[in-house]
Amino acid sequence: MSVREEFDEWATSGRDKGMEERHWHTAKHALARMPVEPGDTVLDLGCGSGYAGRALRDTNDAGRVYGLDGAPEMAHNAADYTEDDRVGYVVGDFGSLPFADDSIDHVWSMEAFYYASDPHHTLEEIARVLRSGGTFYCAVNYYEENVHSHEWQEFIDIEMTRWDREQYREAFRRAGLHVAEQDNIPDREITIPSEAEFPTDEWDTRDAMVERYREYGTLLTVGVAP
Amino acid sequence: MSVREEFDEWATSGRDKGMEERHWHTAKHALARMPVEPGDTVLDLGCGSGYAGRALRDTNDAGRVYGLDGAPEMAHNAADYTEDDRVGYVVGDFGSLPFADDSIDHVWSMEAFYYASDPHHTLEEIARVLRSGGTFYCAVNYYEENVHSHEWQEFIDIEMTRWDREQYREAFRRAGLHVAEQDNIPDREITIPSEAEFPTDEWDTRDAMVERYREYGTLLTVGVAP
Amino acid sequence: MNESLLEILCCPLDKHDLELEDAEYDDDEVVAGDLVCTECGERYPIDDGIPNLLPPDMREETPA
Amino acid sequence: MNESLLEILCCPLDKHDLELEDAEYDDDEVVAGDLVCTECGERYPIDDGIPNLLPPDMREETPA
Ligand SMILES: Nc1ncnc2c1ncn2[C@@H]1O[C@H](CSCC[C@H](N)C(=O)O)[C@@H](O)[C@H]1O
Ligand SMILES: Nc1ncnc2c1ncn2[C@@H]1O[C@H](CSCC[C@H](N)C(=O)O)[C@@H](O)[C@H]1O
Repeated sequence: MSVREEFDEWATSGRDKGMEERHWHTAKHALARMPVEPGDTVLDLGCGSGYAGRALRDTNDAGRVYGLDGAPEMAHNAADYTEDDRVGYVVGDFGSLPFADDSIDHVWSMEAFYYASDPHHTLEEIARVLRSGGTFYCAVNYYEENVHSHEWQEFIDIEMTRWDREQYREAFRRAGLHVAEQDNIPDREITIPSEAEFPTDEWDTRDAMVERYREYGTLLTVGVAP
Repeated sequence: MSVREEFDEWATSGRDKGMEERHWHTAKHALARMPVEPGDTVLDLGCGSGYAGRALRDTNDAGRVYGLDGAPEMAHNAADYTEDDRVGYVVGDFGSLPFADDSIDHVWSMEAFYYASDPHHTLEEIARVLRSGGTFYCAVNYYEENVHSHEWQEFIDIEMTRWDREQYREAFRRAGLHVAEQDNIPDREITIPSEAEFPTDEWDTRDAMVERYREYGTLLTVGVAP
Repeated sequence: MNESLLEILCCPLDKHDLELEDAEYDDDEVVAGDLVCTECGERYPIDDGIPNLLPPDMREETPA
Repeated sequence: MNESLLEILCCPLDKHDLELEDAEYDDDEVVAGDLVCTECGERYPIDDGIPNLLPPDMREETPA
Protein backbone atom coordinates (compact mmCIF):
# COMPACT_ATOMS: atom_id res chain seq x y z
CA MET A 1 0.00 0.00 0.00
CA SER A 2 1.23 3.51 -0.69
CA VAL A 3 1.70 6.32 1.81
CA ARG A 4 -1.05 8.12 -0.03
CA GLU A 5 -3.59 5.33 0.22
CA GLU A 6 -2.83 4.60 3.85
CA PHE A 7 -2.72 8.15 5.17
CA ASP A 8 -5.38 9.78 2.99
CA GLU A 9 -7.74 7.39 4.70
CA TRP A 10 -6.40 8.44 8.12
CA ALA A 11 -6.97 12.08 7.18
CA THR A 12 -10.54 11.63 5.97
CA SER A 13 -11.45 9.60 9.06
CA GLY A 14 -10.12 12.33 11.39
CA ARG A 15 -7.08 10.50 12.68
CA ASP A 16 -4.95 13.56 11.89
CA LYS A 17 -6.63 15.38 14.78
CA GLY A 18 -6.42 12.38 17.09
CA MET A 19 -2.68 12.14 16.50
CA GLU A 20 -2.26 15.85 17.05
CA GLU A 21 -3.89 15.59 20.44
CA ARG A 22 -1.81 12.63 21.61
CA HIS A 23 1.49 13.66 20.06
CA TRP A 24 1.22 17.15 21.51
CA HIS A 25 1.89 15.75 25.01
CA THR A 26 5.53 15.21 24.14
CA ALA A 27 5.95 17.20 20.92
CA LYS A 28 5.42 20.49 22.72
CA HIS A 29 8.42 19.85 24.96
CA ALA A 30 10.65 19.11 21.99
CA LEU A 31 9.31 22.11 20.04
CA ALA A 32 10.04 24.35 23.02
CA ARG A 33 13.72 23.43 22.79
CA MET A 34 14.12 24.40 19.14
CA PRO A 35 16.32 27.45 18.58
CA VAL A 36 13.92 28.95 16.02
CA GLU A 37 14.42 32.70 15.69
CA PRO A 38 11.95 35.27 14.36
CA GLY A 39 11.96 35.13 10.57
CA ASP A 40 13.32 31.59 10.31
CA THR A 41 11.97 29.13 7.76
CA VAL A 42 10.84 25.81 9.26
CA LEU A 43 9.91 22.60 7.46
CA ASP A 44 7.67 19.95 9.07
CA LEU A 45 8.19 16.53 7.47
CA GLY A 46 5.08 14.35 7.55
CA CYS A 47 3.14 17.24 9.02
CA GLY A 48 -0.22 15.48 9.45
CA SER A 49 -2.63 18.10 10.77
CA GLY A 50 0.24 20.64 10.77
CA TYR A 51 0.05 21.59 14.44
CA ALA A 52 3.82 21.69 14.98
CA GLY A 53 4.53 24.32 12.36
CA ARG A 54 1.64 26.46 13.49
CA ALA A 55 2.94 26.32 17.07
CA LEU A 56 6.36 27.56 15.95
CA ARG A 57 4.73 30.44 14.09
CA ASP A 58 2.88 31.43 17.24
CA THR A 59 5.56 30.96 19.86
CA ASN A 60 8.81 31.73 18.02
CA ASP A 61 7.53 34.05 15.29
CA ALA A 62 8.98 31.78 12.59
CA GLY A 63 8.93 33.67 9.29
CA ARG A 64 7.66 30.85 7.11
CA VAL A 65 6.49 27.41 8.03
CA TYR A 66 6.01 24.65 5.49
CA GLY A 67 4.46 21.27 6.05
CA LEU A 68 5.25 18.45 3.66
CA ASP A 69 3.13 15.32 3.56
CA GLY A 70 2.84 12.42 1.16
CA ALA A 71 -0.91 12.17 1.62
CA PRO A 72 -2.79 14.95 -0.21
CA GLU A 73 -5.74 14.70 2.18
CA MET A 74 -3.43 15.35 5.13
CA ALA A 75 -2.02 18.46 3.45
CA HIS A 76 -5.50 19.69 2.51
CA ASN A 77 -6.82 19.18 6.02
CA ALA A 78 -3.78 20.99 7.44
CA ALA A 79 -4.34 23.91 5.06
CA ASP A 80 -7.97 24.10 6.19
CA TYR A 81 -6.93 24.43 9.83
CA THR A 82 -5.19 27.79 9.35
CA GLU A 83 -5.65 31.15 7.68
CA ASP A 84 -2.05 32.23 8.29
CA ASP A 85 -0.51 33.11 4.92
CA ARG A 86 2.96 32.46 6.28
CA VAL A 87 2.10 28.80 6.66
CA GLY A 88 2.09 26.63 3.54
CA TYR A 89 1.65 22.96 2.67
CA VAL A 90 3.18 20.81 -0.01
CA VAL A 91 2.50 17.26 -1.13
CA GLY A 92 5.82 15.48 -1.47
CA ASP A 93 7.81 12.42 -0.52
CA PHE A 94 10.58 11.98 2.08
CA GLY A 95 12.67 10.37 -0.65
CA SER A 96 13.08 13.49 -2.79
CA LEU A 97 12.50 16.77 -1.01
CA PRO A 98 11.38 19.58 -3.31
CA PHE A 99 13.45 22.24 -1.53
CA ALA A 100 16.61 23.98 -2.65
CA ASP A 101 19.99 23.38 -0.96
CA ASP A 102 20.48 25.40 2.25
CA SER A 103 16.96 26.85 2.03
CA ILE A 104 15.62 25.76 5.43
CA ASP A 105 16.63 26.94 8.92
CA HIS A 106 15.13 24.06 10.90
CA VAL A 107 13.44 20.76 10.13
CA TRP A 108 10.92 19.15 12.45
CA SER A 109 9.42 15.68 12.17
CA MET A 110 7.16 13.87 14.64
CA GLU A 111 6.14 10.22 14.29
CA ALA A 112 6.83 10.22 10.57
CA PHE A 113 10.54 9.79 9.81
CA TYR A 114 10.45 5.99 10.08
CA TYR A 115 8.04 5.73 7.16
CA ALA A 116 10.77 6.92 4.78
CA SER A 117 11.45 4.10 2.33
CA ASP A 118 15.19 4.88 2.46
CA PRO A 119 15.80 6.65 5.78
CA HIS A 120 19.54 7.13 5.14
CA HIS A 121 18.77 8.91 1.90
CA THR A 122 16.11 11.03 3.62
CA LEU A 123 18.71 12.14 6.18
CA GLU A 124 20.99 13.17 3.32
CA GLU A 125 18.14 15.13 1.80
CA ILE A 126 17.56 16.86 5.15
CA ALA A 127 21.26 17.68 5.46
CA ARG A 128 21.12 19.08 1.93
CA VAL A 129 18.17 21.45 2.46
CA LEU A 130 19.38 22.71 5.89
CA ARG A 131 21.60 25.75 6.00
CA SER A 132 24.77 25.50 8.02
CA GLY A 133 23.86 25.49 11.72
CA GLY A 134 20.25 24.48 11.05
CA THR A 135 18.78 21.72 13.20
CA PHE A 136 16.80 18.56 12.53
CA TYR A 137 14.48 17.65 15.40
CA CYS A 138 13.48 14.05 14.84
CA ALA A 139 10.86 12.73 17.28
CA VAL A 140 9.61 9.14 17.20
CA ASN A 141 7.53 6.89 19.43
CA TYR A 142 8.32 3.84 17.30
CA TYR A 143 11.88 2.71 18.05
CA GLU A 144 13.75 -0.32 19.26
CA GLU A 145 13.95 0.41 22.99
CA ASN A 146 10.21 1.09 23.13
CA VAL A 147 9.21 -2.55 23.03
CA HIS A 148 5.56 -1.59 23.36
CA SER A 149 5.69 0.00 19.91
CA HIS A 150 7.02 -3.02 18.06
CA GLU A 151 3.61 -4.44 17.23
CA TRP A 152 2.55 -1.27 15.41
CA GLN A 153 4.09 -2.61 12.23
CA GLU A 154 1.37 -5.27 12.14
CA PHE A 155 -1.32 -2.66 11.64
CA ILE A 156 0.21 -0.88 8.69
CA ASP A 157 1.31 -1.98 5.24
CA ILE A 158 4.18 0.46 4.90
CA GLU A 159 7.53 -0.86 6.06
CA MET A 160 8.67 1.00 9.16
CA THR A 161 12.29 1.58 10.21
CA ARG A 162 12.89 0.51 13.81
CA TRP A 163 16.24 1.90 14.87
CA ASP A 164 17.56 2.04 18.40
CA ARG A 165 19.05 5.16 19.97
CA GLU A 166 22.52 4.39 18.76
CA GLN A 167 21.39 3.64 15.23
CA TYR A 168 19.74 7.05 15.07
CA ARG A 169 22.96 8.74 16.17
CA GLU A 170 25.04 6.75 13.72
CA ALA A 171 22.69 7.35 10.81
CA PHE A 172 22.63 11.10 11.49
CA ARG A 173 26.42 11.19 11.49
CA ARG A 174 26.66 9.09 8.35
CA ALA A 175 24.46 11.66 6.60
CA GLY A 176 26.81 14.43 7.73
CA LEU A 177 24.76 15.81 10.62
CA HIS A 178 26.33 16.46 14.00
CA VAL A 179 24.38 14.90 16.85
CA ALA A 180 23.60 17.56 19.46
CA GLU A 181 21.32 15.67 21.80
CA GLN A 182 19.25 12.57 22.30
CA ASP A 183 16.53 12.31 24.88
CA ASN A 184 13.45 10.41 25.96
CA ILE A 185 10.62 12.81 26.59
CA PRO A 186 8.02 11.24 28.89
CA ASP A 187 4.32 11.69 28.25
CA ARG A 188 3.14 12.89 31.66
CA GLU A 189 -0.31 13.83 30.48
CA ILE A 190 -1.92 10.70 29.16
CA THR A 191 -4.40 9.30 31.66
CA ILE A 192 -3.26 5.99 33.08
CA PRO A 193 -6.21 4.15 34.67
CA SER A 194 -5.97 2.72 38.15
CA GLU A 195 -4.61 -0.77 38.70
CA ALA A 196 -8.11 -2.26 38.96
CA GLU A 197 -8.95 -1.39 35.37
CA PHE A 198 -6.20 -3.53 33.87
CA PRO A 199 -6.03 -5.44 31.59
CA THR A 200 -7.60 -2.91 29.23
CA ASP A 201 -8.21 -3.41 25.49
CA GLU A 202 -4.74 -2.15 24.76
CA TRP A 203 -2.67 -2.88 27.84
CA ASP A 204 -2.15 -6.12 29.74
CA THR A 205 -0.67 -4.44 32.80
CA ARG A 206 -0.55 -0.98 34.27
CA ASP A 207 3.25 -1.27 34.59
CA ALA A 208 3.58 -1.74 30.85
CA MET A 209 1.51 1.34 30.16
CA VAL A 210 3.49 3.38 32.67
CA GLU A 211 6.74 2.24 31.09
CA ARG A 212 5.51 3.04 27.58
CA TYR A 213 4.42 6.59 28.36
CA ARG A 214 6.14 7.88 31.47
CA GLU A 215 9.50 6.25 30.88
CA TYR A 216 10.10 5.63 27.16
CA GLY A 217 7.83 8.38 25.83
CA THR A 218 9.13 9.99 22.67
CA LEU A 219 12.69 9.52 21.47
CA LEU A 220 14.14 12.82 20.29
CA THR A 221 17.36 12.99 18.29
CA VAL A 222 18.68 16.43 17.33
CA GLY A 223 21.07 16.86 14.43
CA VAL A 224 22.87 20.02 13.33
CA ALA A 225 24.07 20.76 9.80
CA PRO A 226 27.82 21.53 9.92
CA MET B 1 37.87 38.67 45.90
CA SER B 2 39.33 36.03 43.62
CA VAL B 3 37.66 32.83 42.41
CA ARG B 4 40.24 31.00 44.42
CA GLU B 5 39.58 32.79 47.69
CA GLU B 6 35.81 32.55 47.34
CA PHE B 7 35.54 28.94 46.23
CA ASP B 8 38.40 27.39 48.18
CA GLU B 9 36.41 28.40 51.23
CA TRP B 10 33.28 26.77 49.76
CA ALA B 11 35.24 23.58 49.18
CA THR B 12 36.73 23.37 52.65
CA SER B 13 33.35 24.03 54.26
CA GLY B 14 31.72 21.20 52.27
CA ARG B 15 29.58 23.32 49.99
CA ASP B 16 30.92 21.37 46.99
CA LYS B 17 28.88 18.37 48.17
CA GLY B 18 25.83 20.47 48.96
CA MET B 19 25.84 21.89 45.45
CA GLU B 20 26.29 18.45 43.96
CA GLU B 21 23.19 17.23 45.73
CA ARG B 22 20.99 20.15 44.67
CA HIS B 23 22.33 20.57 41.15
CA TRP B 24 21.96 16.88 40.43
CA HIS B 25 18.16 17.28 40.35
CA THR B 26 18.35 19.06 37.00
CA ALA B 27 21.92 18.33 35.87
CA LYS B 28 21.19 14.62 35.46
CA HIS B 29 18.50 15.36 32.89
CA ALA B 30 20.84 17.54 30.86
CA LEU B 31 23.69 15.03 31.17
CA ALA B 32 21.38 12.28 29.91
CA ARG B 33 20.88 14.20 26.66
CA MET B 34 24.57 14.53 25.85
CA PRO B 35 25.67 12.52 22.82
CA VAL B 36 28.83 11.27 24.55
CA GLU B 37 30.12 8.08 22.92
CA PRO B 38 32.42 5.45 24.46
CA GLY B 39 35.99 6.74 24.34
CA ASP B 40 35.08 10.43 24.08
CA THR B 41 37.00 13.07 26.01
CA VAL B 42 34.80 15.33 28.14
CA LEU B 43 35.74 18.55 29.93
CA ASP B 44 33.75 19.86 32.92
CA LEU B 45 34.27 23.61 33.40
CA GLY B 46 33.98 24.71 37.02
CA CYS B 47 33.63 21.11 38.06
CA GLY B 48 33.16 21.65 41.82
CA SER B 49 32.93 18.18 43.37
CA GLY B 50 33.28 16.67 39.88
CA TYR B 51 30.06 14.64 39.93
CA ALA B 52 29.10 15.42 36.31
CA GLY B 53 32.23 14.02 34.73
CA ARG B 54 32.12 10.93 36.90
CA ALA B 55 28.52 10.32 35.85
CA LEU B 56 29.48 10.48 32.17
CA ARG B 57 32.26 7.97 32.79
CA ASP B 58 29.77 5.59 34.38
CA THR B 59 26.80 5.97 32.06
CA ASN B 60 28.36 6.72 28.66
CA ASP B 61 31.76 5.09 29.08
CA ALA B 62 33.50 8.36 28.28
CA GLY B 63 37.19 7.64 27.61
CA ARG B 64 38.66 10.52 29.58
CA VAL B 65 36.97 13.05 31.77
CA TYR B 66 38.70 16.22 32.95
CA GLY B 67 37.40 18.70 35.47
CA LEU B 68 38.80 22.20 35.48
CA ASP B 69 38.30 24.49 38.43
CA GLY B 70 39.83 27.80 39.48
CA ALA B 71 39.79 26.85 43.15
CA PRO B 72 42.54 24.35 44.03
CA GLU B 73 40.59 23.04 47.02
CA MET B 74 37.66 22.18 44.74
CA ALA B 75 39.93 20.25 42.39
CA HIS B 76 41.61 18.46 45.29
CA ASN B 77 38.30 17.48 46.85
CA ALA B 78 37.06 16.26 43.47
CA ALA B 79 40.20 14.15 43.02
CA ASP B 80 39.65 12.65 46.48
CA TYR B 81 36.15 11.51 45.53
CA THR B 82 37.32 9.08 42.83
CA GLU B 83 39.90 6.40 42.19
CA ASP B 84 39.16 6.23 38.47
CA ASP B 85 42.41 6.87 36.60
CA ARG B 86 40.49 8.01 33.54
CA VAL B 87 39.23 10.99 35.48
CA GLY B 88 41.58 13.92 36.02
CA TYR B 89 41.46 17.40 37.50
CA VAL B 90 43.21 20.60 36.59
CA VAL B 91 43.38 23.98 38.25
CA GLY B 92 42.79 26.63 35.62
CA ASP B 93 40.77 29.68 34.68
CA PHE B 94 37.84 30.05 32.28
CA GLY B 95 39.71 32.92 30.64
CA SER B 96 42.56 30.83 29.25
CA LEU B 97 41.86 27.16 28.88
CA PRO B 98 44.98 24.98 29.01
CA PHE B 99 43.75 22.57 26.31
CA ALA B 100 44.89 22.20 22.72
CA ASP B 101 42.68 23.17 19.76
CA ASP B 102 40.11 20.49 18.81
CA SER B 103 41.20 18.27 21.72
CA ILE B 104 37.81 17.86 23.46
CA ASP B 105 34.69 16.01 22.28
CA HIS B 106 32.19 17.62 24.65
CA VAL B 107 32.24 20.39 27.23
CA TRP B 108 29.90 20.48 30.21
CA SER B 109 29.40 23.31 32.67
CA MET B 110 26.84 23.58 35.47
CA GLU B 111 26.30 26.74 37.52
CA ALA B 112 29.75 28.05 36.71
CA PHE B 113 29.88 29.70 33.29
CA TYR B 114 28.58 33.06 34.51
CA TYR B 115 31.60 33.52 36.78
CA ALA B 116 33.84 33.91 33.74
CA SER B 117 35.32 37.40 33.83
CA ASP B 118 34.92 37.68 30.05
CA PRO B 119 32.17 35.23 29.05
CA HIS B 120 32.45 36.00 25.32
CA HIS B 121 36.12 35.16 25.39
CA THR B 122 35.40 31.97 27.35
CA LEU B 123 32.94 30.90 24.64
CA GLU B 124 35.66 31.46 22.05
CA GLU B 125 38.00 29.34 24.12
CA ILE B 126 35.37 26.59 24.28
CA ALA B 127 34.83 26.76 20.51
CA ARG B 128 38.60 26.51 20.09
CA VAL B 129 39.12 23.39 22.21
CA LEU B 130 36.06 21.53 20.82
CA ARG B 131 36.51 19.34 17.78
CA SER B 132 34.10 19.83 14.92
CA GLY B 133 30.69 18.47 15.94
CA GLY B 134 31.51 18.60 19.64
CA THR B 135 28.90 20.05 21.97
CA PHE B 136 28.92 22.60 24.78
CA TYR B 137 26.23 21.92 27.38
CA CYS B 138 25.89 25.10 29.41
CA ALA B 139 23.53 24.84 32.38
CA VAL B 140 22.78 27.81 34.66
CA ASN B 141 20.31 28.61 37.41
CA TYR B 142 21.38 32.25 37.49
CA TYR B 143 19.91 34.03 34.45
CA GLU B 144 17.68 36.97 33.65
CA GLU B 145 14.30 35.23 33.38
CA ASN B 146 14.84 33.52 36.74
CA VAL B 147 14.05 36.62 38.80
CA HIS B 148 14.47 34.62 41.99
CA SER B 149 18.18 34.24 41.26
CA HIS B 150 18.94 37.94 40.83
CA GLU B 151 19.77 38.52 44.48
CA TRP B 152 22.51 35.88 44.44
CA GLN B 153 24.97 38.51 43.26
CA GLU B 154 24.67 40.19 46.65
CA PHE B 155 26.22 37.22 48.39
CA ILE B 156 29.32 36.92 46.30
CA ASP B 157 32.15 39.26 45.44
CA ILE B 158 32.80 37.94 41.95
CA GLU B 159 30.89 39.73 39.21
CA MET B 160 28.30 37.40 37.68
CA THR B 161 27.00 37.55 34.10
CA ARG B 162 23.20 37.60 34.01
CA TRP B 163 22.15 36.95 30.43
CA ASP B 164 18.66 36.12 29.27
CA ARG B 165 17.84 33.20 26.98
CA GLU B 166 18.32 35.23 23.85
CA GLN B 167 21.64 36.67 25.02
CA TYR B 168 22.93 33.15 25.55
CA ARG B 169 21.95 32.17 22.02
CA GLU B 170 23.47 35.31 20.54
CA ALA B 171 26.70 34.97 22.47
CA PHE B 172 27.10 31.33 21.43
CA ARG B 173 26.64 32.29 17.79
CA ARG B 174 29.02 35.23 18.08
CA ALA B 175 31.68 32.80 19.32
CA GLY B 176 31.07 30.58 16.29
CA LEU B 177 28.96 27.88 17.96
CA HIS B 178 25.71 26.69 16.38
CA VAL B 179 22.82 26.72 18.85
CA ALA B 180 21.17 23.30 18.88
CA GLU B 181 18.70 23.70 21.73
CA GLN B 182 17.65 25.80 24.65
CA ASP B 183 15.46 24.50 27.43
CA ASN B 184 14.30 25.06 30.97
CA ILE B 185 14.73 21.90 32.99
CA PRO B 186 12.43 21.91 36.01
CA ASP B 187 13.64 20.69 39.38
CA ARG B 188 10.86 18.25 40.29
CA GLU B 189 12.71 16.79 43.25
CA ILE B 190 13.29 19.60 45.66
CA THR B 191 10.84 19.43 48.53
CA ILE B 192 8.43 22.34 48.52
CA PRO B 193 6.78 22.71 51.93
CA SER B 194 3.03 23.06 52.27
CA GLU B 195 1.38 26.48 52.06
CA ALA B 196 1.17 26.79 55.85
CA GLU B 197 4.93 26.82 56.24
CA PHE B 198 5.43 29.98 54.22
CA PRO B 199 7.04 32.46 54.54
CA THR B 200 10.19 30.43 55.16
CA ASP B 201 13.67 31.84 55.75
CA GLU B 202 14.31 31.87 52.03
CA TRP B 203 10.90 32.18 50.41
CA ASP B 204 8.13 34.71 50.96
CA THR B 205 5.50 32.66 49.17
CA ARG B 206 5.01 29.10 48.06
CA ASP B 207 4.16 30.30 44.56
CA ALA B 208 7.55 31.95 44.23
CA MET B 209 9.32 28.77 45.25
CA VAL B 210 7.23 26.70 42.84
CA GLU B 211 8.03 29.12 40.02
CA ARG B 212 11.74 29.11 40.81
CA TYR B 213 12.10 25.33 40.82
CA ARG B 214 9.27 23.70 38.92
CA GLU B 215 8.98 26.29 36.18
CA TYR B 216 12.27 28.13 35.65
CA GLY B 217 14.57 25.40 36.91
CA THR B 218 17.87 25.25 35.08
CA LEU B 219 18.43 27.02 31.78
CA LEU B 220 20.28 24.77 29.37
CA THR B 221 21.83 26.09 26.16
CA VAL B 222 23.53 23.61 23.84
CA GLY B 223 26.09 24.75 21.31
CA VAL B 224 27.78 22.70 18.60
CA ALA B 225 31.20 23.42 17.09
CA PRO B 226 30.82 23.72 13.28
CA MET C 1 0.05 28.59 -1.96
CA ASN C 2 1.85 31.84 -1.48
CA GLU C 3 4.23 32.78 -4.30
CA SER C 4 7.08 33.26 -1.81
CA LEU C 5 7.23 29.47 -1.61
CA LEU C 6 8.75 29.48 -5.10
CA GLU C 7 11.93 31.02 -3.66
CA ILE C 8 12.85 27.75 -2.01
CA LEU C 9 10.92 25.08 -3.94
CA CYS C 10 12.72 23.03 -6.53
CA CYS C 11 12.12 20.03 -8.74
CA PRO C 12 12.15 16.93 -6.50
CA LEU C 13 13.99 14.99 -9.21
CA ASP C 14 16.87 17.17 -10.35
CA LYS C 15 16.60 20.02 -7.79
CA HIS C 16 16.44 22.73 -10.44
CA ASP C 17 14.23 25.81 -10.21
CA LEU C 18 10.52 25.68 -10.90
CA GLU C 19 8.46 28.19 -12.87
CA LEU C 20 4.82 28.93 -12.27
CA GLU C 21 2.58 28.54 -15.36
CA ASP C 22 -1.16 28.97 -15.98
CA ALA C 23 -1.59 30.37 -12.50
CA GLU C 24 -5.04 31.16 -11.13
CA TYR C 25 -5.24 33.47 -8.16
CA ASP C 26 -7.60 34.09 -5.30
CA ASP C 27 -6.31 37.37 -3.86
CA ASP C 28 -2.59 36.74 -3.31
CA GLU C 29 -2.97 32.97 -3.19
CA VAL C 30 -2.14 30.76 -6.14
CA VAL C 31 -5.03 28.30 -6.21
CA ALA C 32 -4.30 26.46 -9.46
CA GLY C 33 -1.61 26.17 -12.12
CA ASP C 34 1.52 24.18 -12.80
CA LEU C 35 5.06 24.29 -11.48
CA VAL C 36 7.39 23.46 -14.34
CA CYS C 37 11.00 22.42 -13.95
CA THR C 38 13.30 24.77 -15.85
CA GLU C 39 15.67 21.87 -16.49
CA CYS C 40 13.74 18.66 -17.15
CA GLY C 41 10.38 20.23 -18.05
CA GLU C 42 8.45 18.01 -15.64
CA ARG C 43 5.10 19.60 -14.67
CA TYR C 44 3.82 19.55 -11.09
CA PRO C 45 0.17 20.47 -10.59
CA ILE C 46 -1.19 22.82 -7.94
CA ASP C 47 -4.41 21.26 -6.66
CA ASP C 48 -6.70 23.45 -4.64
CA GLY C 49 -3.79 25.73 -3.72
CA ILE C 50 -1.42 22.92 -2.71
CA PRO C 51 1.45 22.03 -5.01
CA ASN C 52 1.90 18.32 -5.59
CA LEU C 53 5.62 17.76 -5.76
CA LEU C 54 5.63 14.01 -5.51
CA PRO C 55 8.03 12.45 -7.98
CA PRO C 56 5.91 11.69 -11.10
CA ASP C 57 5.99 7.91 -10.59
CA MET C 58 4.44 8.32 -7.15
CA ARG C 59 1.96 10.88 -8.37
CA GLU C 60 0.61 8.51 -11.05
CA GLU C 61 -1.27 6.55 -8.39
CA THR C 62 -3.35 9.68 -7.90
CA PRO C 63 -6.79 9.33 -9.41
CA ALA C 64 -7.00 12.30 -11.81
CA MET D 1 47.64 13.24 37.17
CA ASN D 2 47.86 10.62 34.47
CA GLU D 3 50.49 11.28 31.82
CA SER D 4 47.90 10.87 29.07
CA LEU D 5 46.62 14.30 30.06
CA LEU D 6 49.76 15.76 28.47
CA GLU D 7 48.42 14.82 25.04
CA ILE D 8 45.81 17.55 25.21
CA LEU D 9 47.16 20.03 27.77
CA CYS D 10 48.82 23.19 26.57
CA CYS D 11 50.17 26.42 27.95
CA PRO D 12 47.18 28.59 28.95
CA LEU D 13 48.98 31.68 27.69
CA ASP D 14 50.29 30.83 24.23
CA LYS D 15 48.69 27.38 23.73
CA HIS D 16 52.00 25.68 22.98
CA ASP D 17 52.90 22.19 24.16
CA LEU D 18 54.00 21.49 27.70
CA GLU D 19 56.83 19.23 28.83
CA LEU D 20 56.94 17.38 32.10
CA GLU D 21 60.03 18.06 34.24
CA ASP D 22 61.23 16.82 37.64
CA ALA D 23 58.37 14.36 37.78
CA GLU D 24 57.73 12.29 40.87
CA TYR D 25 55.57 9.22 40.49
CA ASP D 26 53.31 7.14 42.67
CA ASP D 27 52.68 4.08 40.51
CA ASP D 28 51.52 5.51 37.18
CA GLU D 29 50.40 8.78 38.67
CA VAL D 30 52.50 11.93 38.43
CA VAL D 31 52.25 13.39 41.92
CA ALA D 32 54.75 16.27 41.66
CA GLY D 33 56.84 18.07 39.07
CA ASP D 34 56.54 20.97 36.65
CA LEU D 35 54.88 21.43 33.30
CA VAL D 36 57.08 23.69 31.22
CA CYS D 37 55.94 25.53 28.11
CA THR D 38 58.09 24.60 25.12
CA GLU D 39 57.58 28.08 23.72
CA CYS D 40 57.59 30.69 26.51
CA GLY D 41 59.30 28.60 29.19
CA GLU D 42 56.63 29.35 31.80
CA ARG D 43 56.58 26.71 34.55
CA TYR D 44 53.33 25.29 35.93
CA PRO D 45 53.59 23.30 39.16
CA ILE D 46 51.89 19.97 39.84
CA ASP D 47 50.63 20.12 43.43
CA ASP D 48 49.62 16.87 45.03
CA GLY D 49 49.01 15.33 41.61
CA ILE D 50 46.96 18.21 40.23
CA PRO D 51 48.53 20.53 37.67
CA ASN D 52 48.00 24.21 38.35
CA LEU D 53 47.54 25.81 34.94
CA LEU D 54 46.24 29.14 36.09
CA PRO D 55 47.86 31.99 34.17
CA PRO D 56 50.88 33.04 36.30
CA ASP D 57 49.35 36.35 37.39
CA MET D 58 46.36 34.51 38.89
CA ARG D 59 48.55 31.86 40.43
CA GLU D 60 50.63 34.44 42.33
CA GLU D 61 47.77 34.96 44.78
CA THR D 62 48.41 31.42 45.89
CA PRO D 63 50.17 31.30 49.23
CA ALA D 64 53.30 29.23 48.51
N1 LIG E 1 7.30 8.78 2.63
C1 LIG E 1 6.56 9.78 3.07
N2 LIG E 1 6.64 11.01 2.51
C2 LIG E 1 5.88 12.04 2.98
N3 LIG E 1 5.02 11.92 4.02
C3 LIG E 1 4.90 10.71 4.59
C4 LIG E 1 5.65 9.59 4.16
N4 LIG E 1 5.33 8.54 4.93
C5 LIG E 1 4.41 8.96 5.82
N5 LIG E 1 4.15 10.27 5.61
C6 LIG E 1 3.22 11.12 6.40
O1 LIG E 1 3.68 11.17 7.73
C7 LIG E 1 2.59 11.35 8.61
C8 LIG E 1 2.79 10.39 9.78
S1 LIG E 1 1.57 10.60 11.05
C9 LIG E 1 2.26 11.93 12.02
C10 LIG E 1 1.61 13.26 11.71
C11 LIG E 1 2.07 14.44 12.56
N6 LIG E 1 3.50 14.72 12.42
C12 LIG E 1 1.77 14.22 14.02
O2 LIG E 1 2.64 14.31 14.87
O3 LIG E 1 0.59 13.96 14.34
C13 LIG E 1 1.32 11.07 7.82
O4 LIG E 1 0.62 12.28 7.66
C14 LIG E 1 1.83 10.51 6.51
O5 LIG E 1 1.04 10.86 5.40
N1 LIG F 1 36.88 31.91 36.37
C1 LIG F 1 36.81 30.64 36.81
N2 LIG F 1 37.67 29.72 36.33
C2 LIG F 1 37.59 28.42 36.77
N3 LIG F 1 36.69 27.99 37.66
C3 LIG F 1 35.83 28.88 38.16
C4 LIG F 1 35.84 30.23 37.76
N4 LIG F 1 34.85 30.87 38.42
C5 LIG F 1 34.24 29.97 39.20
N5 LIG F 1 34.82 28.76 39.05
C6 LIG F 1 34.44 27.51 39.72
O1 LIG F 1 33.12 27.19 39.32
C7 LIG F 1 32.48 26.44 40.34
C8 LIG F 1 31.07 27.00 40.49
S1 LIG F 1 30.08 26.12 41.63
C9 LIG F 1 29.43 24.79 40.62
C10 LIG F 1 30.17 23.50 40.81
C11 LIG F 1 29.62 22.29 40.04
N6 LIG F 1 29.66 22.47 38.61
C12 LIG F 1 28.23 21.95 40.49
O2 LIG F 1 27.32 21.87 39.64
O3 LIG F 1 27.98 21.77 41.68
C13 LIG F 1 33.31 26.57 41.58
O4 LIG F 1 33.89 25.33 41.90
C14 LIG F 1 34.34 27.63 41.23
O5 LIG F 1 35.60 27.42 41.84
